[in-house]
Amino acid sequence: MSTTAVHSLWTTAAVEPLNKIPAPHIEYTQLSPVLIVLTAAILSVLVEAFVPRKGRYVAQVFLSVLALAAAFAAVVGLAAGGYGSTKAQIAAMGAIAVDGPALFLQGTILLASIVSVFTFAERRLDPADHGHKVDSFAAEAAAVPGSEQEKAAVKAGFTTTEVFPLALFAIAGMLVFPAANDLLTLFVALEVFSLPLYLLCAVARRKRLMSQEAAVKYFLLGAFSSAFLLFGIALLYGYAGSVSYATIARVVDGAVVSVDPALAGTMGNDVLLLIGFAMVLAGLLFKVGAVPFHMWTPDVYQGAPTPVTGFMAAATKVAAFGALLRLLYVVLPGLTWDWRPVMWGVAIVTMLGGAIVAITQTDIKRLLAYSSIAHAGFLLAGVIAATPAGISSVLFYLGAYSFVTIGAFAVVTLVRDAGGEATHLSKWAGLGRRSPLVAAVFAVFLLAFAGIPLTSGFSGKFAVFKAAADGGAGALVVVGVLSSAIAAFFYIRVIVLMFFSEPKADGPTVAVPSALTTLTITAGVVVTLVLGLAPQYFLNLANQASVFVR
Amino acid sequence: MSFPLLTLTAAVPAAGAILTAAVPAARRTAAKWLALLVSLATLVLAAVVFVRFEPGGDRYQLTENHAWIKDFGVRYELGVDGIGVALIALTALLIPFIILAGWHDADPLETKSPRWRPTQGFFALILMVEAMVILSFEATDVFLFYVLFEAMLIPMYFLIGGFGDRAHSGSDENAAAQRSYAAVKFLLYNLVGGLIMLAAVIGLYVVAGNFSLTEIAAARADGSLDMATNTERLLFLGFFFAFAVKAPLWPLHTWLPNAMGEATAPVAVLITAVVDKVGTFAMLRFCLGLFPEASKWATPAIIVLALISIVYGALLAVGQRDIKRLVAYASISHFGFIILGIFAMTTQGQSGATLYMVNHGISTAALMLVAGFLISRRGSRLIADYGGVQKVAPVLAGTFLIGGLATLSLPGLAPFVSEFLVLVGTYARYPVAGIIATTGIVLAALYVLVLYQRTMTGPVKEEVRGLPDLRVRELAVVVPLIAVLIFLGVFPKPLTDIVNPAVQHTMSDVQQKDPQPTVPNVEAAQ
Amino acid sequence: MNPVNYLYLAALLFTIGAAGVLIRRNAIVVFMCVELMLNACNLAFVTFSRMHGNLDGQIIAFFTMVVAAAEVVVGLAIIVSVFRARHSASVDDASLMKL
Amino acid sequence: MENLIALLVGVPLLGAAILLCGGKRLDKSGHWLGTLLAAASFAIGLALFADMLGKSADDRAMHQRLYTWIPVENFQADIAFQLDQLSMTFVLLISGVGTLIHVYSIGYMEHDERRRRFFGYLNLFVAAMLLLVLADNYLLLYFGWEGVGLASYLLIGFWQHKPTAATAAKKAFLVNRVGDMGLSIAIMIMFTTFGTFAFGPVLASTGEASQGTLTAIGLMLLLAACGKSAQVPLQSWLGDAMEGPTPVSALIHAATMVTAGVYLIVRSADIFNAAPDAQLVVTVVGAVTLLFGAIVGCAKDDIKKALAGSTMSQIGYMILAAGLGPIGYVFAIMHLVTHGFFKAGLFLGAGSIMHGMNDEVDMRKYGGLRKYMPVTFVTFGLGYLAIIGFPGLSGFFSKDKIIEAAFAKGGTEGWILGSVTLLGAAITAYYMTRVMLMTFFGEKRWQDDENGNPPHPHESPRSMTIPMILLAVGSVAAGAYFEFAGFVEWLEPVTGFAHGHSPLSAAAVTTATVAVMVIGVGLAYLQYGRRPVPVVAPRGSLLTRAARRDLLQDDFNHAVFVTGGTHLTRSLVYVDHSLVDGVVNGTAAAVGGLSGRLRKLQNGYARTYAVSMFGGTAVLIAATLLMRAV
Repeated sequence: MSTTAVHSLWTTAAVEPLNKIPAPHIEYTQLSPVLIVLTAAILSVLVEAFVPRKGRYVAQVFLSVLALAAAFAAVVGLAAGGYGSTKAQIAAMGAIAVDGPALFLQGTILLASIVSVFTFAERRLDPADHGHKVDSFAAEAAAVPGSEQEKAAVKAGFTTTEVFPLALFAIAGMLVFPAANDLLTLFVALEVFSLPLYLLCAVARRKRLMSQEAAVKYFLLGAFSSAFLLFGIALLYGYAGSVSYATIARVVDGAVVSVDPALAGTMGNDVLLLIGFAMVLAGLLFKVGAVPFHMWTPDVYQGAPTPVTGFMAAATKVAAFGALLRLLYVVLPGLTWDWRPVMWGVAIVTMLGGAIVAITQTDIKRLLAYSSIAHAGFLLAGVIAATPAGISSVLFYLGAYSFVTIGAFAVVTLVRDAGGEATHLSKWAGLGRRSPLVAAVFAVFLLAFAGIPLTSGFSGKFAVFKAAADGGAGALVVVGVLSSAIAAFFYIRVIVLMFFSEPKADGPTVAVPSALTTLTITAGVVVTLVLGLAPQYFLNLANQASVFVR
Repeated sequence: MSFPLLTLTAAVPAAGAILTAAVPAARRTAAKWLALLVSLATLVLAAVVFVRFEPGGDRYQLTENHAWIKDFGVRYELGVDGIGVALIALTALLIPFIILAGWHDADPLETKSPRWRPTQGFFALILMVEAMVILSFEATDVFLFYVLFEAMLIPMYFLIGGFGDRAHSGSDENAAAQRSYAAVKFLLYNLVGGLIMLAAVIGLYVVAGNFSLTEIAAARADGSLDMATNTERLLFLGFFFAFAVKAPLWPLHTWLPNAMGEATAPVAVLITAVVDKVGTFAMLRFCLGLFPEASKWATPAIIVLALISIVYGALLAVGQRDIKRLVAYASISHFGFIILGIFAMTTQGQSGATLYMVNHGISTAALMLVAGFLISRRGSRLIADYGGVQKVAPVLAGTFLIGGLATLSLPGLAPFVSEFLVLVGTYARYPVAGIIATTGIVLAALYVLVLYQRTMTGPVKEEVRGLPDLRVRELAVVVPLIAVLIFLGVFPKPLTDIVNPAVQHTMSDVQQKDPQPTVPNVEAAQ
Repeated sequence: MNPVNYLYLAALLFTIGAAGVLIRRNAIVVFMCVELMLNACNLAFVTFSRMHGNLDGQIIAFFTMVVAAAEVVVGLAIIVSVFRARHSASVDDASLMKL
Repeated sequence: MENLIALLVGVPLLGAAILLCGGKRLDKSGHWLGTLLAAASFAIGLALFADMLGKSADDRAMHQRLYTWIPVENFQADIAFQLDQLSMTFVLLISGVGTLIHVYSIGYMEHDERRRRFFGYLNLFVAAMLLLVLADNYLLLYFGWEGVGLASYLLIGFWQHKPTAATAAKKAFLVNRVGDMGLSIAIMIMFTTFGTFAFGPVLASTGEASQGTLTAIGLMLLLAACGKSAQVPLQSWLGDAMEGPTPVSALIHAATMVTAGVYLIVRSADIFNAAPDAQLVVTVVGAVTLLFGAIVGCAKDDIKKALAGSTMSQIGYMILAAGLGPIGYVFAIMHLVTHGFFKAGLFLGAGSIMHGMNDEVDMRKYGGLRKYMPVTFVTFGLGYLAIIGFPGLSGFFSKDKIIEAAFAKGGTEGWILGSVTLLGAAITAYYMTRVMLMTFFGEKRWQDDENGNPPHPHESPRSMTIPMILLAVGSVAAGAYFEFAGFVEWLEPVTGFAHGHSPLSAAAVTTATVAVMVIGVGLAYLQYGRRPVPVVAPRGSLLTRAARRDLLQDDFNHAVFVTGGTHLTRSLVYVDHSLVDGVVNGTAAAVGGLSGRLRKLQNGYARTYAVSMFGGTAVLIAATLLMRAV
């Protein structure tokens, strides 16, 4: 989508015949990860269309995992090929950057997606219904909850295998999001991964009303925020006369001096710039889930099917922070002194707000939602550092965090009672007595969230705080430390509940998952501990990947 | 790189912990024996360290140094000085007795679920704590130390909250509630302390660029690294706060009585005799070692707090109605002495403080474990529920008395040596403080003797009648401890010999000299 | 006339839309308000495009329309299913999850 | 020969170890073993004594250094002994009397099933006491000092099942601890001043230290002495200490331990000589205690408590003498030794009386016992004569010298002190006569014990009488012996000696002493010999009542320290719970409350969320513009 091409067309049209339009030049190899996933997504739509119902599940899972793995392989290949560092470049005629951060984040997203897809595909947790295996998704999302139609669908053993193509589209969008190198691409990518997520939120099998409510809220607020984003883009466009990061950056730096007097009102008008920037920022902070743009998070996390929640919590955050980093470091480095104080404020309220409100939560999924808000705050601290160390620390943190989150939500899917997942904290009492292993695993994740040493959570937090302190944001570190002290309280509360309180008679049972979820959880634990004990290798990766191409 | 002896001292218990945890539910006794053997093996290793260490040699010996997290400037850097050796010895010495004393503490009352294995967990956790504590005594890398300092909270937390004292007043739910309250209080206090320290650790990195104690000290010495006064003070406070919570120093002490009261006696010993020592040890090694100027700046305030701890702890001990809480407050008083000795900045004070850590560990263990045996017999922690035990179980009473006498630091028992050194060392620089601290010895006598009188003497209470005297296992716990107390009381030289050089180094860290006697004396020299 | 006025109009529309989102209960109306905001953006784009004398803005406007269309699809799907389940399209009714 | 010194301590210590750890199998033989070892240590003492006499007067001091106890830089505490004439005197007294009392206890404790332990404690005490007097530095002395404290604690509380005994034991230890504080502070001052606390260097270099320092040291040592020797204001424990078995009272609370304070002061003679102010305080304390004890002694009906008061007062004499400086040291020690004999004798007598009277201690329930226990009567009587200073008996010589020295102090001080000592002598004669009369003369006032069986007074077994006889001999002869065998010359090399110049002639003093003694006896006879003694104590004068209550000293302590302390601790417990802990819990609660309130914002209405987003964006824009503006 080369706007510049079109532009040249417009300006030269008078003298040159139209058939001289140069075809846009696309670097397919560099874009292969995205292309692979998109192709897979389209294919899986076709699967939905043509493969008979019985075969779909297997086909979809196979296709998705295969595609994601292939895409990941492609990312690794590109990174190995030096596209992350030396050969970093801007592909697709300025639309997409292929550089260290992009590849690192895409890799992270893909890995997270793979394990998430495993949880999507889990069908062992609930007892078979009418002899049909069931997963976490409604038999027929369109059917009214509790209606005859739904019953029929259940009896017929329908399953919403559409979640796979939806997920694939979302993933494709997420892959583009952090790599987007012009605001339009940014916007489109945002929508591409948001819309499928809205739908994914709506298709829970149990508690469908809540699921739909979550979808509505997410959708309306999401659309609202993307409207802000878009208006911000418009203003920035008005400011710089282009949406490409490079151009805007140049204008911001004052590199472009030849201002057409006719445009004096707009071109290079800082008010446009600042307002536009603020609105774009608002859009991104919404996705990140930063206070005060966080309020959708708890409701959506609670209502959405837990596998989807895990997927959102991990992948969306990665993608959104990637985009945020690129925006701040590539487009607005000249504006650092304008955005830093603002971000300081956001980071502080986010850290504290998330931690404080979490204390009084009674639902495990909401609790994790608030914890994710607090973590967004910590990440922002790293973003604010405005140094390469800051970038790499954020990258590392995202990697570490996403696996902990997915693992944690995967564990949540296991604890079930008659009404599906037993997410109310009181139900978790004495879990440690009934099934020590699961409880222990969940405890590990909680400790990682709390940032206890020897877990990935600590390495990440340390990296981020270190970067922040280095970048002169010592005060942020202190606030961060305080809020993690507060946060520690509610993670510990859950541990107390699981291990030190007597099991309830009507307590939930812990379902024995299939290899898929087991794999997810194991991956989560392994990554958590490895990144906690020996993070150096991954820190190196993050360091190498910490340079944006301009 | 030579043979990694120090790593081994920590690796053995760590491995042992994992193995113990892996023992199947039915084979409970096997797990116990395994844990005991592992702890004994650790003791042997500690003994080897003790022997291999040359008092006259380098400051840090048996060093190991491997890259760990380059990005954070973190290295896996180990090394022991005399102080570390002494405390490693203490830890390794106490753990077997703690395990032995807690032999039945974690036997499940009824089998909750086939996969629920409290016993294995209990002993595994104890070994895990041992591993972390020992390693933290060996770490010469600030970050490595911090990691252990924080990480050891988790097993401790489970030990406190998961295996409460079965002798409690009130219903089980109530007890469970109090227990988890104590555990959470313990964790939060120490976690907050630790997090504040984390901020300081990061600050240190920003200032110094690495975490190696030796390198930073060297850099400060040759002036290549000089901290701004305020920076140094802030960092010092960050570190000191964490250590003061752990130690614990008034007014950050309130978690200790809860924790020690609710935990089983062996765990209580583990807390006060072993884990808390990390705090005081760290003051000596990190606060003084990294921030000499700031330490001197803060000394007056800290000495005041220490004095308050001494008197306040003792007075509250007198006021307690619960045996274990009484011992806890007594410990607070003793930690006051230790901190006083450290910040007196004299050789006697600091050597005394180090010995004090060791001796207090052993004496408290003796007292607390016997108290635990008594409590487990009668099923109550309230002093008022006892009386005339001495007539029923003379040996128990006798050992209890010896433990008590050690606590009030009677000459001839180890604590006297350290306490007197601390007092002398303090007096030499701060006479008033020295004198105030001396009142502690009267108060100590008060709470110990009151406790002994109320529980052991007088007419035999009805419920106490027929309590069995100490069993073989219990004697095996108490007798060696008492033997050590007496030995170190009359012949502390082996300890002082390794501690003194280390203290010399610390003194040179803070560029302090002992105040010289006002009357120069010829005979004093020899 | 001065193209800047179109910008003011765009801002006005955007604000109206935002206000609508904030005050209207009916999910459909709320959604329409969002669309209004998007179109305000389009107006802004086109205006700027005109002022800068390049086409980018107009191109973007097309993209926006497409995206908006996609949003409509998804949005209506969700809203309708909610309406069928609850027999009400009021966003305020959908408040099972709170606190 | 030197190497035997350690054995003096080692032998009884070994005995204690064996007896206390030995277990039941030693119950049969334990007491013999204990006695044997005590005797052995006495024998060693004699051997060393003989050896010492062999040497010339000024190189009689022997030293033995075992090893370095606590080496930290210039803080070097040795386990090292010093045996000079002063120590030797004590060694013989302690081990000698100690042995006798071991023997006595064999009979006295016959029916106690914990006799083995009792002997273990006795041995422990002897060992500690010997350590105290043999130490060659103050820290080791402190070791022994606390050691005897422990032994006394164990022995006073030997009958632990009696709450009174347990309390008395605790009280004794605590009060002593207060004194110990003094000793340890003294040591600290010494260390900071002289860099050492070994007798030799410290005492040698007192000249260089400042007056203030020396006074401080002196007063601190005095505090310690007051604790151990039951001097005002730390005397309150001694009376209660009588809860212990009588041999204990005899050994610890009459003959040996309580005199440790005197030893400490005499040992530190050089310090006190150089610190007159301290000395003055010493004499004052001595004088006050002297009267205090005597007055208390007059009022007590409990025979042991009466004797305890007497002990206090006698030690008052010694302290006073020690406070007089070189003119008094020797006599302090001399009186100490003689007192050791007769007071031990008296206590053992009292013990044997109780033995015969179902452990009745109230003298008002005695009377006319001389016929029933002749030996006791005679030995007790001799002790009595000795203590009141009957001419020719040991008490006469030692006390007379002290009174003389007191006058010799010179000036008003001299007159005051002298008259106080004289007064003391009179009162002593009075209360001892009272004891004598109430116990052995007059009509029987016996009463059945609580089990209703009437007392059958009888002479005690030989194991008890023999020690009494020996001690009686001592109380008769010791004084004269010292007088003529040259006790002064014996001690002079250690303590130094100066002839005081009394304003009164020696003869005059002696006459006065005898005179007041006669008066005292006479008064007592008039009051108790002539008319019958009421079984129930009459209400008595205000002073009497006060004296019965130890001159209200205890009530004062109780009111101030016990009650006050209890309130203090109670309030502190409250503070700790509500303030120190409350702050933290309060913070937690505050955060929780804040959380609860913020949570309300999450009200489930999408439009509210939209508002917050809208507001957020507005703030962002405003902030960004503001940043640029400023």
